Amino acid sequence: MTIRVQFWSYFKELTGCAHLTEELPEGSTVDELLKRLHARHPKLAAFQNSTFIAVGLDYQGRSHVLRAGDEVSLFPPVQGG
Amino acid sequence: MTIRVQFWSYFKELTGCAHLTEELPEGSTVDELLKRLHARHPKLAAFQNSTFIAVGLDYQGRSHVLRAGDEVSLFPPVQGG
Amino acid sequence: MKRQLTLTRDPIDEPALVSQRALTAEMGAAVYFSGIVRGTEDGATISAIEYEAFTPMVERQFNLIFDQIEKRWPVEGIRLIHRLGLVKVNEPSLWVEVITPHRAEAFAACQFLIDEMKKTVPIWKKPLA
Amino acid sequence: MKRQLTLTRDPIDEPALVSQRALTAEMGAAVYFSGIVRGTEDGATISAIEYEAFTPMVERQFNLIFDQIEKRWPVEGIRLIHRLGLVKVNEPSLWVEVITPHRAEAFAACQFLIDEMKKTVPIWKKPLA
Repeated sequence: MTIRVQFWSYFKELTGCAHLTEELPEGSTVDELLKRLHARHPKLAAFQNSTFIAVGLDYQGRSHVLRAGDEVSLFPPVQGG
Repeated sequence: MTIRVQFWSYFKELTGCAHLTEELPEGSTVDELLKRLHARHPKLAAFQNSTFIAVGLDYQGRSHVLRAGDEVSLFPPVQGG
Repeated sequence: MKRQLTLTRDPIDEPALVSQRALTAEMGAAVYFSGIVRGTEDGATISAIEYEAFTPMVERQFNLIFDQIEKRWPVEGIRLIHRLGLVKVNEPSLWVEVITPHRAEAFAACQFLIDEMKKTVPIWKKPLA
Repeated sequence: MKRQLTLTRDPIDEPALVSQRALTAEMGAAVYFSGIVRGTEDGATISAIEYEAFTPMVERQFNLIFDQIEKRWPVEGIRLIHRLGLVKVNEPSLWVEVITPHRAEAFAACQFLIDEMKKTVPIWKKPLA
């Protein structure tokens, strides 16, 4: 299945990328997606304890099961105001 | 000594008076002034547990010793805002 | 700490007051409180409130509160306006501005100011039907 | 509860917003917070902050916070404006209005809103020298 990934704030600079698409086996979790991205982007892996994850417009944990067409957003702590 | 007394808010209606002057012996306290006023104005006496007392522009307790020329203000709980 | 205290019988022009805000580059938070006359008082419908004040003591007591705020929080400036006389329903009777570096202290100081005002500042109100 | 949420690249016109306030006769308190860009960030002098947002998620997350506020406090209306893009030092990046019957709930809801925003609303800032 195809998953679209968006990076925000300085995660775009860490990965050199604003969005990408990833092909994953059906039933993959956020954690499996992250492992794949971290392997490819060690600079992103270094921030894994301060990575916020959203699927669509809602926050999700790493065990969340992805579905075809999901849009996953990865970003550092938010700083509004 | 002469003490000037001001009433505020509905204390003016209770006493029928906005201000008055009172002659008291030197060294009299706020308490002595109040006793005299309460004897004259029983409706004011009924509010003695919710009477705020200021001498000049500062709050004082009943044991405060008055001085000639002092201006004593008596009023109900404040309600600004 | 800059202090501006106004007691007035005129309506409070909040937009004009906001447009006159002055602050240094170290300040990051402005908290405003507008206290508005409500249409009921103790369950009865009213049209206005009449405010009476012992003006010099109001000034004295507000300044004592400002002294305490100045000791407790890094406030750059407070502006406070309280109306006297007749204030109609839906109009503000009180307007407060507190300017600080960060938001927590602006909220704390503004709430402290109003709480203390309601204990010590000699202003009284009379609801009008 | 009335909700008005605006994300904008234009300056926040606080006086105009205040002059557009609408409230019913049961409301007695309006609390405003203006979050202003300060001239220093982590000790360094800056000239502006650039704000980036994941806009649809910002709207979603603010509405989740508004839902919580609606359950907890008797708020009649919230208006919130957050700027995006470049905001110069001394200009507000955030403006919030909370209208309630009494002041305690207006202060509580306004602080809750900003505290929660800083945990969940996907907006990021980049200080500019």
